[in-house]
This record gives sequence, C-alpha cells and structure tokens, in this order.
Amino acid sequence: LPAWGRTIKIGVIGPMNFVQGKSHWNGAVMAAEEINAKGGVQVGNEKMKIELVKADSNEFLNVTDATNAMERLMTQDKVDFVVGGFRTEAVLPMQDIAMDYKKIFIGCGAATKSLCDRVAENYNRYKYWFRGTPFNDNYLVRTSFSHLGAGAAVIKNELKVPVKCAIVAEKAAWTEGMVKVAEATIPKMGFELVGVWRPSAVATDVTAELSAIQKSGANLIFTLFSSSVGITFARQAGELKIPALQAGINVEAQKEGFWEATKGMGNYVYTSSTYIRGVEYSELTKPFVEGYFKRFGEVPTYTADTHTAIAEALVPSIEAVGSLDADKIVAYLENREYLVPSGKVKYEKDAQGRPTHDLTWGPGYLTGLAGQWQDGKFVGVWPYKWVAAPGAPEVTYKGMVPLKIPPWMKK
Amino acid sequence: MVAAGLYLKRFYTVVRKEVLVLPSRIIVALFFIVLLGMPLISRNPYLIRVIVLTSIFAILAASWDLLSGFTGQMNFGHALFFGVGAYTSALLNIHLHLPPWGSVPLGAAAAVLTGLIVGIPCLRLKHTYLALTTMAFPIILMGIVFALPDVTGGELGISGLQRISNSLIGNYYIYIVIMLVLCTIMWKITDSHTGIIFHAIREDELAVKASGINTTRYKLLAFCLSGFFAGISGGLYAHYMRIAGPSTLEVSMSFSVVIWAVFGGMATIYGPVAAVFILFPLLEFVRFWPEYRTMIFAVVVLLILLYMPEGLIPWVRDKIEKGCPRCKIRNVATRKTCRVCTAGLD
Amino acid sequence: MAEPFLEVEALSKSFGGLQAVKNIRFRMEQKEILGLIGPNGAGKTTLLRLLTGILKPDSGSVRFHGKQLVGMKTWDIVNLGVACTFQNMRPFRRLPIIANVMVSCLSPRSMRRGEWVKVVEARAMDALEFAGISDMALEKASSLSQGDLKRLEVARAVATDPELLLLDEPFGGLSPAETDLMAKSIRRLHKGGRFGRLHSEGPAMIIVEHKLQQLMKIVDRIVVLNFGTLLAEGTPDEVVNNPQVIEAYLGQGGGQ
Amino acid sequence: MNIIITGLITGSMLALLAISFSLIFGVARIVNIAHTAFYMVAAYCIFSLTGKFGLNPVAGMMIAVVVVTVLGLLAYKFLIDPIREHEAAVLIATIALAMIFQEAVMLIFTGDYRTVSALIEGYFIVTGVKVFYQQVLTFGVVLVILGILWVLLMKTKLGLAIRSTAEDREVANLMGMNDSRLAMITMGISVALAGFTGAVLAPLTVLSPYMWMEPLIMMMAVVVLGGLGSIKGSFVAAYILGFTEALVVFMIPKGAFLKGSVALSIMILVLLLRPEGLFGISFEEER
Amino acid sequence: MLLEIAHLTVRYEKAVLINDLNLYVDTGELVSLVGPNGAGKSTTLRAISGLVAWEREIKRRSAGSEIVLEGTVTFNGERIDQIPAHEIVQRGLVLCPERRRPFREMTVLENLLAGAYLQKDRQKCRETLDKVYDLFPLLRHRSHQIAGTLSGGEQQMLAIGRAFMSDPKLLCIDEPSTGLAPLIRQEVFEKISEISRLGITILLVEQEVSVIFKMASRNYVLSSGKILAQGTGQQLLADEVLRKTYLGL
Ligand SMILES: Nc1ncnc2c1ncn2[C@@H]1O[C@H](COP(=O)(O)OP(=O)(O)OP(=O)(O)O)[C@@H](O)[C@H]1O
Ligand SMILES: Nc1ncnc2c1ncn2[C@@H]1O[C@H](COP(=O)(O)OP(=O)(O)OP(=O)(O)O)[C@@H](O)[C@H]1O
Ligand SMILES: [Mg+2]
Ligand SMILES: [Mg+2]
Repeated sequence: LPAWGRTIKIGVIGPMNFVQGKSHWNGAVMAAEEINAKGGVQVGNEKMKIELVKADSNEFLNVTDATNAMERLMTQDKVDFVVGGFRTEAVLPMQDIAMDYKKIFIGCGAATKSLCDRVAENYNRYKYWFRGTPFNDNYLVRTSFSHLGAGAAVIKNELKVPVKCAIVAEKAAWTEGMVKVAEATIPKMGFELVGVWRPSAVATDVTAELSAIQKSGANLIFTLFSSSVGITFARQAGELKIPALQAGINVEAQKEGFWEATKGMGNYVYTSSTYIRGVEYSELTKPFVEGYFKRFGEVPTYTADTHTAIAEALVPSIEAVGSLDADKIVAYLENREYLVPSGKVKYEKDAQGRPTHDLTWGPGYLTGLAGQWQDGKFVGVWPYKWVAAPGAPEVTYKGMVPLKIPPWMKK
Repeated sequence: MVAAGLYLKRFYTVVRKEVLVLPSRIIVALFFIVLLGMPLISRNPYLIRVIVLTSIFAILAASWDLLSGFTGQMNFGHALFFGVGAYTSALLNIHLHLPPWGSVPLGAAAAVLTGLIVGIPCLRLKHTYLALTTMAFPIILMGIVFALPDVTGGELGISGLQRISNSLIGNYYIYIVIMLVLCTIMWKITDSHTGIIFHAIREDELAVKASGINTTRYKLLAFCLSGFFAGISGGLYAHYMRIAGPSTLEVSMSFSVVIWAVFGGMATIYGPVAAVFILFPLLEFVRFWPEYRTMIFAVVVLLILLYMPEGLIPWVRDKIEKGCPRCKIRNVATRKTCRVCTAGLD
Repeated sequence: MAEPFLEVEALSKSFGGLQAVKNIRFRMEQKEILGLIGPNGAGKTTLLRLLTGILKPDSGSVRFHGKQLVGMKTWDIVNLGVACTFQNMRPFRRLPIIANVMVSCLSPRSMRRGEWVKVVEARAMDALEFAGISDMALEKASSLSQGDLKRLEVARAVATDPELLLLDEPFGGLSPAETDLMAKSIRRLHKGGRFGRLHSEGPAMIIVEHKLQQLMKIVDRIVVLNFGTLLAEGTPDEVVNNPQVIEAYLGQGGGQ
Repeated sequence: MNIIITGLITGSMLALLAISFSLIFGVARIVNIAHTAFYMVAAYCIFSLTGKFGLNPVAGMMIAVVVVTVLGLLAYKFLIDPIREHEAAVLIATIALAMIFQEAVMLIFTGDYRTVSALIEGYFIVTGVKVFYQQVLTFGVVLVILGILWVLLMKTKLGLAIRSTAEDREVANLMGMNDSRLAMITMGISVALAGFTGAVLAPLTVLSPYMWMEPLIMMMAVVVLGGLGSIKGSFVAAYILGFTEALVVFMIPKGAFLKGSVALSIMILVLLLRPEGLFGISFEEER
Repeated sequence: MLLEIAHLTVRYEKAVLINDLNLYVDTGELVSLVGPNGAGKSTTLRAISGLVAWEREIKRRSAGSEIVLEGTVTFNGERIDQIPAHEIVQRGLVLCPERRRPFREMTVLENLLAGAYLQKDRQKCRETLDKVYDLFPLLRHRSHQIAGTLSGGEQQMLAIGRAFMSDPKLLCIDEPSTGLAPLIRQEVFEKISEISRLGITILLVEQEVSVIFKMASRNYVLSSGKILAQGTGQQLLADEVLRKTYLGL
C-alpha cells in the first residue's frame, strides 16, 4: 500500500432519513470506495485518501437543522468540499454558509435556477458553488416538452385523433413556473389544452381530479409530480382506467418500488428520468448504473450523482491542479468539459457572458432520459429518434425501445 | 473615584443580599456571565451558531409562555408570529433595503398586528378550542404564501437578506444581548400587575371581568406582546439565516415551541428559556447518531416529563429550594428556618 | 332634579322558552340596603347579572346615576362602581388568596396611578381583613372551605371600591356565628369609613339571601321576586307579613 | 356528484377520526396528538401483514386493530396515565409519542411511500362518475361504526359514565364510576377506532411515516367546529369540511392545494359566530 | 354500628385538617355534624367516602402536595378506608358533596341517571326517579335543561336528588340547605327526616343548628378538626359556652 498523505474530507449533506439523502450518501460512498481502491487521489506528489463525512440536513422537516449541519461540516469536521442538498429553501442558506468558508459546494438535488444566478451576480462570493445535478428548471421544462411531444406523436399516429392535453401539477414551487410555461406552450405545440389541476403534493385521493379530467376528454396528461401524489395519481388513474397517457415528470415513478407501490396500476406511466438500466448515454453509464445496482440493489436516481460530483468533477480537477486550493480548482473546473455517466458536462455562461456554473443542456451534452413502465419493467423510451432542432441529427441512446400507449385508450 | 467605589459597594451588597441567597438566582447570574463571556473561551463558529440560534428560539419559547403559560390561551400556532416577523423583515430588507435594525422592529410590529387579527376572533374561544383553532392560522397563511409566489417566493422563500453584523463575535453579542434583554423584559412583565391579571384570566375569565378588569384588552395585550417578541425572534432568525421561508410557518415549528415551553415549565418564562438551551443543543449533540436523532429527542422529552410533569425547571427548583410554609418566601433547601420570617421549614 | 341612584325600568330576560325576569322595575336610594328575596329560580341571580352586564337583557333599562348600564361591558359597569359576587363561588383556584383580591384592586376604579405592588397588596390585605380571612392570605384559594370561599367573594367585591354592592347569598354556607359576624361587617361597611387602607364611601347594597333572620337585621327595604316578577316591596315587617310572600316563599312559620 | 362522493368519503374518515379523538378528550381531557399516529401504525401494520407475510387483508385488518389497541393501552398506562393531572405535559407526551411512532416506522419501513392493495378491486359507474368499490365499502363500514358509537355513547350507561367523568371526575367517583378504568376503556375504544380508520383507509391512501400530520389538523378542525365533546357536532362538521374540500377541488382546480386553508378558514368563520362550535354547549354569561 | 370512624387524621402537607377524630353512626340514626367554617366537616365526609384517598392517589402520581390519611373507617363491619371511592358507593355509602357540583353540561335527567349508575334494575331506577321528582317537582319541569344553567337552589335540589338516586344505605349530605328558599328548606328537612324514618341512615352536615338539633338523634360538634362535644340537641344546647362560641345561638 502506498503511504497515505492527508485525507481529503468531503461532506455529504442531505436528508439522510429520506431516499434523496440516502442516494446522496450511496453515490458518494461508491465514488469514494472506487477512488480509494485505485489508490486515492494524486495531489502533486502525494496520494490522498477520500474520507466522507455524513451530515443529516433533515431539511424536509427543519431548515434550521440543515444550516446547522452545514456549519458543523465547515467548522467542526473541517471538510474540504461539500456535495448534496435538496430542498431549495434549505440549499439557499446552506450555500451561503459554504461560501462564507470558501468551500466548493456541488449541489446535487435542487433544480432552482436562482442558485446559479447568484454566481453570475456575485462571482467572487458564489463562485464556489457548482450545479452537479439536475439541470436547471428551465431545461427541465424543455425536456419535459420533448417527452410530451413524443407521447403526443404516438397518440396521433395510433389513434388518429387530435391531442387533448391536461396539465396536472402538484402544488409546489418548482411546478409554478413550469405550469405557466406549459399553459403557453401546449397550444403552440398544436394540442388542445383542456385544463389545469393542482392537487396537493401529498394528496391521497385524486379521484375528483381524475373524474374531471376524464370528463374533459383529455387523452394526454402532462404530469408534474415529485411527491407521493405521483403514486396516488398513477394508481387511481390505472384503477379507473382513465383513457389518457401520463407523460412528464413523476419522480416516484422513477423508482424501482413504483410498480409495487401502485400494485401494477402504474402501467404505461411515462416519465423523465436520469438513469435506467440498459440505457447508456456514454461509456461511463453502464459501469456506474450496474455498479450501483450491484452495490445497493437499486437503480441510481439523480441525487446519486454525488458520485459524478466526486469522481468526475472534483477528483480529476484536484489531480489536474495538483492542490486542494479551492480558487485554483474553481478556475480549472469551470472551464472544463468532461464526460459523466449521464452525458457530458459543460458549465454555462449567462447572456452577458458571466459564468453561472450551471449545466449545459442539449444533444451532445446533458439531455436526461424518459422511461415508461411497460408490464412491470421500467424501460427507456426517450430520446428515441429525437430531433432536437430541425436539421439536427437524430438522437437515440443505446437500449431505447418505442413508447406505448395504454391499450384501454384504443377502445 | 469615590463614587465608583460606593457604587461598587452597593452592587456588591445587592449581589450578596439578593443574588447569593438563592441557588436559582446564582444559576441565572452564572448563565448571564457564561453567555456573555463565551467568546473568551471559545470562538468556534459552529458553537457560536448553535448558541445564537438557541437564543433566537429562547425568545420565541418565552414569548409563547407569556401568552399561553400565563393567560392560559394555548397557542398551537405560534409559528404564525414567527413567520410573520420573518417574512416582514425579509420583504422590507429585500425590497426597501431597510437595514436590520429597521426591518426587525417593523417585522415585530407586523407580528403585533397579526396578534390583533388573530386575537380578536380568538377572544371568545377558550382552552382547547383556542388551542386547536390557533393551529389553523399558520396553515392558512402558508396557503397564502404559496398562492402568492411572486411576493413571497413561494416554497423558496425570500433569500439573500442582509446580516445584522458581519463579524462573528459582533453578531454573537448582538443576538445574545437582545435575547437576555428581551427575556428579562418578559419576565418583568409577568412579575408585574399585568402578570397577576394574566394568571387570573387563565383561572376564570368571568370572575376577572367582574373584578372590573377589561379582559378583552388584557387578552389582546397578551396576544400583541407575545406577537411582538415572537416577531422579533422571527426577524432575527430571518436575518441570521438570511432567508425567510415557509418552514418558519410549519406545524412542526409550532409544536417545537410548545414542547420547549412545557418541557421547561410553563408560566415561568425562565423555564422555556432554559428548556431551549437544553433541548436545542441536545438535538445538535446527538448528530453523531443521525438515524436516531428525533427518536432520542422524543424519548428524552417523554422520560423527563414522566418524572417531572410540571416541567424540568420547576422540578429542579423544588429540589434546591423550598417555600416557607408561613410567608411563602423561597429558601435554600438545606436551611432549617426561613430566611425572612424564621419559621421552621420542616 | 337629581338623578335617581339606581333605576331599573321594565327589565326582561328570557332563556329559551323560560322567562326568568319579567318586566321588573324598581328604584333605590344611595343610602339604602335593599334585600332581594324570592323562591329558588325566581330570577334573583339573573337580575343581579343583568345589572352588572354579565347577562344582556332582552329589553328594559338600568340607570345608575342616570347612566344607562344596559349594553355596557361588565368591567365598565364595575368601574362605575357596581360590584357583584357570584352565587357559585368563582375563585382563581391556583392563585394565592391575596392575589385573588389584588386583581380587584388592580381595576382602574380601585387602582391609583403608579401604585406599587406593595401598596396594592396592602389594600388587598385590608379587604381580606374585612372578610375575616386575612390569616390565610398566602394559601392557594383551592384550599378554602365553602364558607371561606364565600368570604373571599365578598372581599373581592369590596376591593373594587364599589358604590353599589350586589351580594348574592353572602351568608350561604356560613355558620350562624359567622353569619352574624359577616352581617355586622356588612353594616359597618355600609356606614362607611376606613378599613385600613381601604376607604369606603358606604356603598348602597342589594343583598340576595335566603337566611331571612339575619337579612332582616341589616336591610332597610325588601323586594320580593317570584317567577321573574315583582311580588312585593316594602320594609322587612311589611314583607314578612304579606300573605302572598308567605305563601310563595316563607311558608308557615318560615324564616323565623 | 363527484363532489358528493369525495365529500362523503373524506367526511366519513374525518368523522371517524374526530369522534374517536374527542372520545378520549371527553373523558380524560387528553388532547391526544398521537391519535393519527396510531392510525398510521395501523396502516403500516396492514402493509407488513398483507404485503410481507401474505396474510388475508381482512385478517390483517383485525390484527392491526388489535395491535394498535394494545399499543395504545400500553402507551396510556405507562406514559400518559402517570402524568394525567398535567394537561400540558400530557400534550407534549403525546406529541413525543407521535414522533416516536414516526421514527420507529421510519426505521423499520424507511421513508418510502407504500401502498396497500384494496379489499375489493374495481369500480362502478354512477351518473358517469367512477366510484371504487373500496370507497363504497369504506363508507359503509364507517357509517356502521358511527352508528354503533352513537348508540354506545348516547344510549348506554357507559356513555353516560364517560360523559360524567369528563365533567367532574371527583363527583363521578361518588356515583360509583371508576374514573381510571373508564379512562382506560375509552382510551382503548378511541385508539381501536383510530386503528380501524387506518385499517379501512390504508388501501385508499399512500403510506408514509409522515402521513399522520395531514389528517391531524383536519381532525382537530372537525372536533372544534362540531363542538368539543359533541358527537353529533363532529359528525356534521366532518361532512361540512369534507364537502368544503371537495368543492374547492372542483371549483378552483388550480387552487386545489388551498383546500386545507379554505376549510380551516370556514372553521374560523363559524367559530366567530358560535365560539362553542356548532353543537357545543355554552353558557351565555361566559361569552 | 353502621359506620365507625376511629382515630381519623387528615393532613394536607403540614396543615392538619382532621385530628384524631372518633365518630360512629348506628343503623337508622340521623346524626348531625356541626361546627364553624373550616372546622373540617366536609373533609370528614370526604374522607369517609374515599375522596381524600382518591385525591391523595392523584397528588401522589403527579408529585404534588402530600396528603396523609390515617385511622380506620368501618362501614357495615367492613373496613372501607382502604378501598377506592367508587367501591364504597357500591356498598351503600353515598355522599352528596358540598357546593352542589352538578355535571354542568349534562341535562337534569342525565344528571339524575348518572346518580343511578350502579342501579342495575331499570324499573327500580324509574321508581326512584319518580320519588325524586315528587320531592322536587321543580326538577321534573326542568328535566331537559342543562344543569349548569339552573339557579343555585335548583342545583342544590338536583344534587340531593342525584344522591338519592344511588339508593344508599348511609347517606351523607353536606350542607343541603344552603341556597334554598325557606319554604323548600323546610320541605327538604322534612323529606330528610322522612327518608330517615324509612330506614336510611343519614349523616348530615349543617349550619342550621336550631332545626337540625330537633331532627337528629345525636349531634357532633366539630372544631379545628376535633370533636368538641356530642349528644342530643338538648344536651348540647344546655352548654352555655358551646352555644355561644360554636353554635352562635
Ligand atoms: N343560562 C340559562 N339558560 C336557561 N335557563 C336559565 C339560565 N340561567 C338561569 N336560568 C333559569 O332561570 C331561572 C332563574 O334563575 P336564577 O339563577 O336567577 O334564580 P335565583 O332566583 O337566583 O334562584 P336561587 O335562589 O335558587 O339561586 C331558573 O329557573 C333557571 O333555571
Ligand atoms: N386542599 C387543602 N389544602 C390545605 N388545606 C385545606 C385543603 N382543603 C381544605 N383545607 C382546610 O381545611 C379546613 C377544613 O375544611 P373543610 O372544607 O372540611 O371545612 P368545613 O368544616 O366543611 O367548612 P365549611 O363550613 O366552610 O364548609 C379549612 O380550614 C381549609 O382551609
Ligand atoms: Mg341565585
Ligand atoms: Mg364544608
């Protein structure tokens, strides 16, 4: 064994009692194990081992707790880097604390764009913040519309009827802007918008909404769910055999347990996702997804991209600059373009050319995926022969299958 | 020089006659000294942060006690005042660029107003009705917050607030001193005429009315005072966290306040303060065992209450001091005779 | 012409179908002690509660020094100088007895500006002295016996420094010896003067009582209620010998 | 029509929870914050019994109710009864209890959302609205239970005793009522009902360790709106709030998340007019 | 002897409420207990009926003030100072407490029925109810009124009626005449002696010494928790000092 120099301490902060936090931790553990097994991080002429510090932010329940956890990471545990974070209301003050101590904080959960706007507006203070995952809410909308378009195309092809679209979005901040955009965009896409429903994020009964949707004649439902209502909605829609295809975002449907949770009623639910077994964005995807699956018995969700943040973003940069100096790493990292399991990372600049440390979206970079539950299996269905812009090359990742519509829609 | 000496002597006499005679007073004095001298011992930012947040919540818990412990108007929605204070100071700071010393008092003023608005419908409610009804207010406000994301930032809250002071120690002293001063004021209020009337209202409101006291005014006063102090703590919190979000309005926040206050001992002011200083750091302390944190917290609260149902502090106080059966003055538990009326203590 | 001290006009109150007080009218003078008697459920307590604003009358008026009391809040009425006791004692159970009385001393009427706690306490003590329970001043009110609670009620009312004192069964539950003492104190209070720091102008009183023997000794005039209406009115002797009163209330040989 | 069905279901559930909650409040003046936590425990019990051990759902339901009742009685005996004289302490104890249940469930089942399969699958259509059999079943069962409760409380001596102890424990003792045993029995009934509610409702909702929070507040709102201690009141109020929620969802679909706020506002409005709740008893002089 | 109290002592923390009290009541007797306010009359009745022990139990659990209860109470040949209050009622010793204490939020009828809680026989229950209504016709008219809204005297009637409902062997009544109008008071005393003549033993605490001494077979005078004197009314009235200082006659 080589003689270890000092260790690199990386704080992993997240709601550890919840899936999101668990994935944060799992991803990080996997990265640390891989790197340490390879002999650690080469910093200058020293080999350094990675040491993870777990911090439970408890941010869903208590924002104060989250900031305390961050402060503790900074001052008690004296970590060198931090990855994680989920609920925006908590990530904002956590970000502030990390910036106070000039520590690099790679966010792995909160989608809000304003986190990166801060970098553009006050670069010197906020430059230590990087977005790790997911891409920001604007892009989230764009992909979702692509998914919606793909779904609509299938409906049009198979049923030969005009597409009538309903929007069902849980009541939460992240859906706020998306609903507005969707209301404007859907008619432009050539579909009829039949209504918008906003159930509570933890509603346990949406039959009222479902009946109304069915009455409106919708055959495509644009869903925006991140919480338990995703299960309720999919399950009750399946039970009632509502003749419409659910497309959009349903975080619960990205998980393995979805089939069981809906008792199979979630068949044909179609949602954006980050990783699906059998689908490959790049040569890094398969080792990561399969490795993760082997190690933890489940497919990684996007908060497990703490793995990416450590293994692809931090470590190579540290090795390249040969030091743990945050400023140097920032300067290097923000100009880097690198491959990750979910595509390729390039940090964006805003309209005035100021760096935002936000992720670039698009073919060739990060695009995300969409999958569909087809008879008990979650399979990748998008991008499938996707043309991002007129004239652009068709994109189909390895392992994709065609999208299906529920058979009961066909009468 | 001589005058200074005299003052010093007076001070010493006061300390000897009034403070050193009772262990509880000594403890309070030590508490002041330790808090004020803290930075001399350690300047660990994490520790400082925990103490500052503890102080903020101590104000909150004491303000709850002022309303609920004393007048018996169980408020299960105390987060309302906290949230209003936080949001108002945040809005003023962000949009009108008011510095904290302007925005926090105005936030408190807004909380006072809220106290009035909530207090008026609550005037006719009693006991459990009141408790359960007040629980509804923060939830309603939360609905409003979510309904107006353009103003309130919705789920994200309002972030990027100015700090009260940019220096660690400066911040510490500002918060600590504010806390000590406010809590002393609250304690003084409850020790005055007003305090007696609050107590009486808790016991039997009709009888208070028939004693010629305007109970409406006093109940609203309780709501406003409590709102004022809670609003200040909300504003301080917002400026410390640099964000005011819907988490300040959550049910769990209201519950925490009640837990703190009851755990420490209701209708004492110092009880809730002490309880926050025990329970909040406890929650930090058990971080080394993250999965069981809440569990440990709950179990500790439960066990302590099982043995000290009146609250921790009154229990401790009863152990170290006892009341004189004749003149009801408190004495050190080890004394055989009362220090004032010299009646036998056993 | 001077305003009458207390003038009750056509006062009525009903609960659901039950008319508890029907169209009552009477007057009283500043220097009077008025006895109010009547069978159980006649509406005596209700009448007192109407006077102090604890209950709102359906119709009628109450003028005190020419001032309309109907519609005023209880505390305002008390601060005008009308104090009452509760028939079913309502002490502040968990407060010391002295604090029970201090609350009354803190009412705007009784409280002088800038008075210190000590002074208020002294005045409360004097009120307790008056009622004869000062030795227990520091005990909790919950430990009082029934008779002592009655006295506490009286002490509380007296401490508001009233001009018109409404006593609802002040002798209820007192032993004969103590009833006599209480009766004497009440007379003394009515005469006016000083009770320690407590200054008494010699309030007028309305006393509701079933212990007629002692009542007769202190009242100047008696009003008899029955089923919410005025049955008789007059000097104690007149009333006691009124056949209607005997039939409805006293019974043969009752009250002696 | 939709409004009616949704309203009925929500209302019935709230009624059951609220009545069982006010039961124990009525007897022992215990504000049992953990009430809905028991409901959660029952739901999880069913989940593990039917899901993990493959038990028949009906048997699962029965066992769940028993388990919860035993749990409730133990908690009462050892944690609440000793401090019963201190209302505030009891209150906190029940909050702590709820937290402990939540954490225990979290440790055992993790925070993932879970579901339980329905007793009867499928739906039927009334006037163009799809209604699950499970909903109808739930509704029917709830009505039956409510009926039994009504008889129990209004027509039997037990009910009389329960209400007497609620008002004056000391005097109730003088009538020969054993107040501590009554409290125990009531606690048993109350918790069993909470467990039962959880059991019946489990197939209709999504289970999570935090599922106790949502119904808690609505439950309390119902109790207050109806008038503390009044069963009739809780019953009516439950349906009022249930229908309000349903109406909000239908009238302002975009504001569905506001349903709780609106329902609570209605409660406050009603209380402004009738501080003692719809069917509560009040004394005029105490207004 | 139906009831015998020997060396009863009750202390609340340091305050001695009852001090070594001895007292007995024979079957069929009407015994009265008189004395100044705060003498401990009510406390004695509460101790007999198990309420002091009950309160002690509660205080002990809540770590509140300490209550000491010593001495023996024998009822019908059985020691009852160790059994809980609700079981004492079962044995036929019933207390009508002072200050009336109706169940305020229940109707008059429900109050009365609560009194008959231990009565298994419905028919008998109805009969007793009729008796109570005959005794206090006012209650019959008010049977659906909420008890808390009754007038003071009406509440007193209700309390007595409720105690009757439990079909007692020994009825302890604490100051039944407070707040009753003379006419009713007379009637109540008559009814009490009537009940006593029916064979129900009665232990009465009263202030109306003049009336009571005529009714009771024996009387106890209590002061500061001690028995000062006992005997028939005439015997006691003969004692000048007693008459002046304690009985106020
Ligand atoms: N809030 C109420 N609701 C219904 N009835 C009431 C209410 N208050 C009083 N009553 C009824 O009104 C009548 C008058 O009651 P009130 O208390 O004035 O009697 P009282 O003359 O004081 O009798 P007592 O001498 O027994 O105290 C009684 O019959 C009583 O039952
Ligand atoms: N909980 C208590 N703690 C302390 N002292 C008490 C308590 N309860 C009663 N006492 C005292 O005990 C004494 C006896 O009270 P008790 O009620 O038995 O008197 P009583 O003879 O019934 O008087 P009354 O005629 O006024 O009803 C009183 O002096 C009272 O102050
Ligand atoms: Mg009366
Ligand atoms: Mg007595």
